Amino acid sequence: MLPETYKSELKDRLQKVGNPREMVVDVMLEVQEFYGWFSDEALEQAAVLLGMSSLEIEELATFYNTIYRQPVGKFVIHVCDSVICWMENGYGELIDHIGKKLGIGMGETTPDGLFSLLPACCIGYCDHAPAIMINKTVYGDIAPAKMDEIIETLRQEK
Amino acid sequence: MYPQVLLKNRKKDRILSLEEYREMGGYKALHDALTDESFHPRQIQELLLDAGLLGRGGAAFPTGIKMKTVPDDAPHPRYLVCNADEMEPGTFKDRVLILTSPHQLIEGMILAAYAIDAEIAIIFIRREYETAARALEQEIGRAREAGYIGKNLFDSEFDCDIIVHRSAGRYICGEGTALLNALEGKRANPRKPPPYPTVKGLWQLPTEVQNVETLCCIPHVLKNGVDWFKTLAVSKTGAGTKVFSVSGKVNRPGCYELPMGVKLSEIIEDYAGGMLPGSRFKACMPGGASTQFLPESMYHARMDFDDLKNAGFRLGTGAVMVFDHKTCLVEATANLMVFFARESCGWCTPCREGLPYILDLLNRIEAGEGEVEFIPMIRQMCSHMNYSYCAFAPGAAAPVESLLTYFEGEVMAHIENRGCPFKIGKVN
Amino acid sequence: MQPIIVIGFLNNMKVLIEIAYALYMGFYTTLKNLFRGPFTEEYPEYKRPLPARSRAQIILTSDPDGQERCVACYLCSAVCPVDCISMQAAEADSGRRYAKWFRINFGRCIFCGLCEEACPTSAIQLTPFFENSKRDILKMVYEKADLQVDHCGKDKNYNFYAYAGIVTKSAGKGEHVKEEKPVDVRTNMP
Amino acid sequence: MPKLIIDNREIEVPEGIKVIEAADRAGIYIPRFCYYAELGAVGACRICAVKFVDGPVKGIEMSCMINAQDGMVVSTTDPEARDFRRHVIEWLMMNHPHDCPVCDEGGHCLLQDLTESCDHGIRRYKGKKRTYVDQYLGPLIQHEENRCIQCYRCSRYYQEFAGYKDLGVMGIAQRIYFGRYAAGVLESPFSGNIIDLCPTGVYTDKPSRYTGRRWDYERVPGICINCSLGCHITVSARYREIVYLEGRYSGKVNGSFICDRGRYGFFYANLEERPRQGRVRGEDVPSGRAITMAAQRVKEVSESHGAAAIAVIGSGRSSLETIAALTHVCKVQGWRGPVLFDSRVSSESVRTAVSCIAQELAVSMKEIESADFILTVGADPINEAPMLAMAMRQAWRKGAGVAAIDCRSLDWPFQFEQVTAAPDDMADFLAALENSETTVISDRFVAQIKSIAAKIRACHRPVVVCGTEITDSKIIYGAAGFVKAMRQAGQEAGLFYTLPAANSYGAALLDEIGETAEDLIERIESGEIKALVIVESDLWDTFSDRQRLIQALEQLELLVVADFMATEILHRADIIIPTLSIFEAGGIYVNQEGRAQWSPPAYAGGTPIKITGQGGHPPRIIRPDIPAGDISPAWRMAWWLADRQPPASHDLLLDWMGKTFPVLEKAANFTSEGIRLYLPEARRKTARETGGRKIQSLGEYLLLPVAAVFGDEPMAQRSPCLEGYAKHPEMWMAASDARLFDASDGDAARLQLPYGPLELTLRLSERIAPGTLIVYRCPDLFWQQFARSSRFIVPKDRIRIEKKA
Repeated sequence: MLPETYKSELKDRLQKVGNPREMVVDVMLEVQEFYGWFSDEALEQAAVLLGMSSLEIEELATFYNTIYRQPVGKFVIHVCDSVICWMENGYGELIDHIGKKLGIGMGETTPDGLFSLLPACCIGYCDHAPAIMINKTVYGDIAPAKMDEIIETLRQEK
Repeated sequence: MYPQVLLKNRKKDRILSLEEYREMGGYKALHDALTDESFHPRQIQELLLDAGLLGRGGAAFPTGIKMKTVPDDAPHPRYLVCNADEMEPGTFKDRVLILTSPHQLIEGMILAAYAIDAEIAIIFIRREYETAARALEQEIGRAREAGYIGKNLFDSEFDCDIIVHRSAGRYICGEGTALLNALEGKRANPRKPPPYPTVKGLWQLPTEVQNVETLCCIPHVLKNGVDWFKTLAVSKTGAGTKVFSVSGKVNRPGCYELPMGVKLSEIIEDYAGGMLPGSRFKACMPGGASTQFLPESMYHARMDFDDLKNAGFRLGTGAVMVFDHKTCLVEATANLMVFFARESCGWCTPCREGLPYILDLLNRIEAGEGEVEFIPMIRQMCSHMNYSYCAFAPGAAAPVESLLTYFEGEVMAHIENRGCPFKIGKVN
Repeated sequence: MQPIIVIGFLNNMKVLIEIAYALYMGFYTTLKNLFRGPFTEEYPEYKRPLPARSRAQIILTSDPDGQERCVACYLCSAVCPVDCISMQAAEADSGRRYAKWFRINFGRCIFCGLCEEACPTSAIQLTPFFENSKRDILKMVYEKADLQVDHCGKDKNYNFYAYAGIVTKSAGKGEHVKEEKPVDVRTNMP
Repeated sequence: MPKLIIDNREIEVPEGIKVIEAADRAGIYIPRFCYYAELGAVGACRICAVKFVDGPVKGIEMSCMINAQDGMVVSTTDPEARDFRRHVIEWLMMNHPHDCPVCDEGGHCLLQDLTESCDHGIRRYKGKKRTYVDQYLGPLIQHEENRCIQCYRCSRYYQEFAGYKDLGVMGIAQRIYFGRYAAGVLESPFSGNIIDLCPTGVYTDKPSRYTGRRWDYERVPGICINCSLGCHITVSARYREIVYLEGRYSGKVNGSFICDRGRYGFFYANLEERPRQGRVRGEDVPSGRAITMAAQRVKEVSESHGAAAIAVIGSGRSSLETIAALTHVCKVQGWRGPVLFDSRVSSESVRTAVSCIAQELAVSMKEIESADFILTVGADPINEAPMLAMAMRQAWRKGAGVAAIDCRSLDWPFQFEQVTAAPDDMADFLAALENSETTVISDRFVAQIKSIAAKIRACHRPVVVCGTEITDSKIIYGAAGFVKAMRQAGQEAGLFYTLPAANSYGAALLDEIGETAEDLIERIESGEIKALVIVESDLWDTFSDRQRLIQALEQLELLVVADFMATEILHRADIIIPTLSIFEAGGIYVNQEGRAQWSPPAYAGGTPIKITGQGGHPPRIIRPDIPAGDISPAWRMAWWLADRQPPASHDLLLDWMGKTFPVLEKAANFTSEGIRLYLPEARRKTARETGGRKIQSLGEYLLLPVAAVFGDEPMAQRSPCLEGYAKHPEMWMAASDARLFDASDGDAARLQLPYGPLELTLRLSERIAPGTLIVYRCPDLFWQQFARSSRFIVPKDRIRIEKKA
């Protein structure tokens, strides 16, 4: 359940905007932040908060790609697979390496619930290709060694 | 070295602070425009039109004309939306611009808002640019404190507030009308004009959508004048500078502010450090994934909206993606199609179903299952993409069409060899 | 001799030869058969094998896996020029559509074969069996049980439900020939 | 008026219509999937591409997105346009499953037709097909998402047009999925329209699943009789039963759509329990014989007790022909009746409404869509006349305001403002709105009423919708007065009543006596009436005092019941005469607007093959007739009952009706839009104070049984597929009243009524008028222990609340 403080704070914000729909993406992202992913419960809570039907939220949640309607790990690794990163030398090996390092394939989550691996379209760091984004942080010029380092640091962080 | 305007005083790893921005003449244009009583907001529109400022988001529509389409008697509130949903593969100039000088964008936005008398300005930014979004929020706060944002700016009757809206991520949200639907909390399907957003946009109110780079240009045009802006360009019809985001097989990928109309060879050789060792130039996309491949014959082409258009290409966003002789363009195009096929909003048939169809054919060619009749099939389908709902599908078809036009030999080689020549060792 | 006369003579000769040949052939055939035994086939003692594609008695065949092939789509009854086919479709517990009852009135059937042509599942087929006459007209009305056979008939391979994409007990969504796994709208994949 | 040329044909069309519609008007069909006249154009499917050869627009464009303009030259057959359309179909067919033989849409599938007509014959795509998992959407609609071509018609209709939020579009790109958030019954009572809308077989009709193909059906354009609106439908029959109803376009009544009650309310016509032969004292006889026997018995009673000892009861669910025949027969024979209304209040209300409405005041349902303000008084469209709510929603979408004066907790698919008023106060509220005379109403409402009055005054085309169920004739008369006053003030005001049954209007037109079943029962009790003939009336269900009815029936010497449904009272009859349903006999029904519409017979009648064959194949018998094919329509029976000869044909009957009843003068010449029938000035009533006893004190509650969209209407109630849709016995109470009982939502309420207790679940709402108890009629509720449409006062001490566990 969402904390009451959040609910009341949100109600205040909603009252300020003309139409609660304006806030729908923000609310989805915030509720997702709280639950870790946009679970059915999160969705239904968001629907109640915004006064929309569950389906109306689902229509949007399944549209956007950073709303996770399926469980994800604590760190979601978005690996850019658009043309510039893909064209980098050693891109294929890098992807294989990440998969092996984490022991999962694209779209999967590690059993410890720490990492999820998802492909992403160009994340706008083509000058540092290949680039990845973990949660909201972007890492550029990724090579297998650097990737290992990042993963290890995050493991420590958890 | 060409004069730097937008990226002038670019600091390494940090943004230009409000003070620094002010020192270099920032917010002067805004101050002058709002305090000079003889200066009418409409004059901004005229100035931008005279300066020949074209939309830098890819469509190259004259900014002044777009502003003029907001009717004088249009209802309020009016909106100005800054499109920072930069998701085109290869494009990252908006990120660099925001992270160089957020105040330049803020000033440009307030001026653009003033020109159409808009009270609410929204920055629609993609989620991957969280750093940029935070920087903007912080600097908007500072600008508000400094009195550049808010009510009765410079004691005029003009109010303007800026809001940062984070997208939850989809390429189509960068399409001007789809962006409006996204802001309204609807599925981001594009809208079909008429009515144009400048007449009935966000919440059916007049809304002007402009690209980050376009907005950044506005203060400079106002400050330094129309003629100065025109002389920045080195081509006949171009005006101003262009921020090129160079990526791919070059030594120094990155953002370079160069005059409109600079030669492609110059960008690659003089600024991006030339091709990678052992690589030869084969092709280049001049403006992101939705533009045509420039073949080697265009290596010395002038990078200007009109020049490229006359040659049958599009400058787009100025995202120069360089491909070398070792890259299989069929596979690269298939990679682009994967992107377009999964980012289609699913609204109209050619885009939703036609792009996966073309992708399937490309994949088959790449995998060695290609047939000669695939080529006319792809050509015909690509030409039909022009009749889709928005500009997404024609953009997606552009690289494929140019692949078949300029690199038909490479495609045929795939078909004849029943496989990718790069993989089965027929090239190198 | 003048050339014209020569041609006339030759032409006449040709006619004469033709006449003589015709006479010879006629007598030859008669003479040839004069001493041969009777050629009548003793029907019904002897039944001449008919080509497999002869159009007579209609059957309802089975799928290669032995299940009922007819999906009661009503196409045969629609195409039938004499309206001799009637049926009622229904849904079986297995999820398959089948004919609850299926009737062909052979009193009316003209064995034109259009039903077979129209059948999208190869269920209804015409067979060479033609000995179908009854004294009682109502006995010419065949019900489903009279029409069903436990083999595939002429089409040994086709199994409609392997392609249709319909959920039945034997296959779910995405488990048929040339089908992707069902779409998951909630997937995290882009 | 722009003039344009489409395929060499010049056509002049009104300003502002799209090229695709202009082509329709010229008789040129341009392919379409997403475009649907009533949903408008969105340009999603791209199949309507045509070439603009000359004029203001050039090149290939979507004909649904371009307005027809002067000087356009359009070619639909241009090779480039055709090639593009062929590609669109190819793209749509990439993933379409190969299941046409088992798809119910096959045979009337738009996708099938356009695939053929757009020249896509051979599959070139070599990839795999996309599949989807389907959802359970309730007992009415079958979902098969594999077949979807993403035209967005269903979600646009469901959310935008109908205003419900539980079906929509999910996913993106090739993952687009149309369905619900979670599997479950669709919430909208207008959900069935997505079956008609879907251009292919994603949504198909579940009750008629696999029943047959369109080409095998006997199809006629019919009229729906499940409420008083008279929506246009297409009726499909096969093997002597009705299999399927769908919406039929009407530019005056319903547009393209119908409600689920109408769509699925026809199953009474197929039921095995339907009377299919006559029955005399428990013995089956041919139906003609039953009529002769009944005529003979009636004659005997007439001889021994006089003609006035015979009474006839009819109802608003009979056709105008039947009501006219009964009226005529009673008149010439000297019998009593026909009594066409059950209770005095309902008779009074309906007759007042019919007397108030006039051609210049009446608005059609389609016209409501262009109203700019709608005021409802004691009307609950969604439950009483569902499609009216759809029409009101369209008006609201175009910006019209909606206000309701009602005592119920109204739940409509659009925004409206409710003035919560007890039935006794509604007339005062209406007067206050009209005259700005607010002294008669409670201070609490003055501001609200004033603001609504101001809004109505500012409008050009306001419409007043007035119910006849919980209102009395004063309110009904007041509504007409208000409309007249507005018209005098220069507004184009319209008046719209909702009536209880499909032909209540027709009944009121012909009913000059105004007697009710209540009056008749009194006469039976006094011994005045000895024989009763009930024709197509559900007296058992509709008469409010069942104990009294049973006793009265026992006093009769003869009870003849003629009906096409196995009503409860049918089983108590001495003689049963089967009659034909509207689908077999056809009939004229006059809707609430005064529009008399003819619904032709869909099939010849007779016992369905499903019954004669007991589910299996039809019996193999050669017989010259149809089983149970000898039943005659009720109007014929009426004449035979009086031992007279009816008009020989339906045409002659219409002639006769026109000559015999001045009010039906126009009946002989029907048009497809129907004819408008109104009472002549001479027969109009003036207002008079009626209605039940007013609530005296705080200790009394007014109990009102009211209509429910499902489970109430006698015919639709018999549809097995709608069983789950009926409400459970509930009693709605004002939240403020509930505090007096210390009751909360969901508690069990027990009402001690004269003949026993009534158990109900208590529901609370702020919008129920204090002092009012609302009970939605439903099959599980034996509400006949209190009065229908009439006022029933329950003292406070008769209400007991038990807390829920």
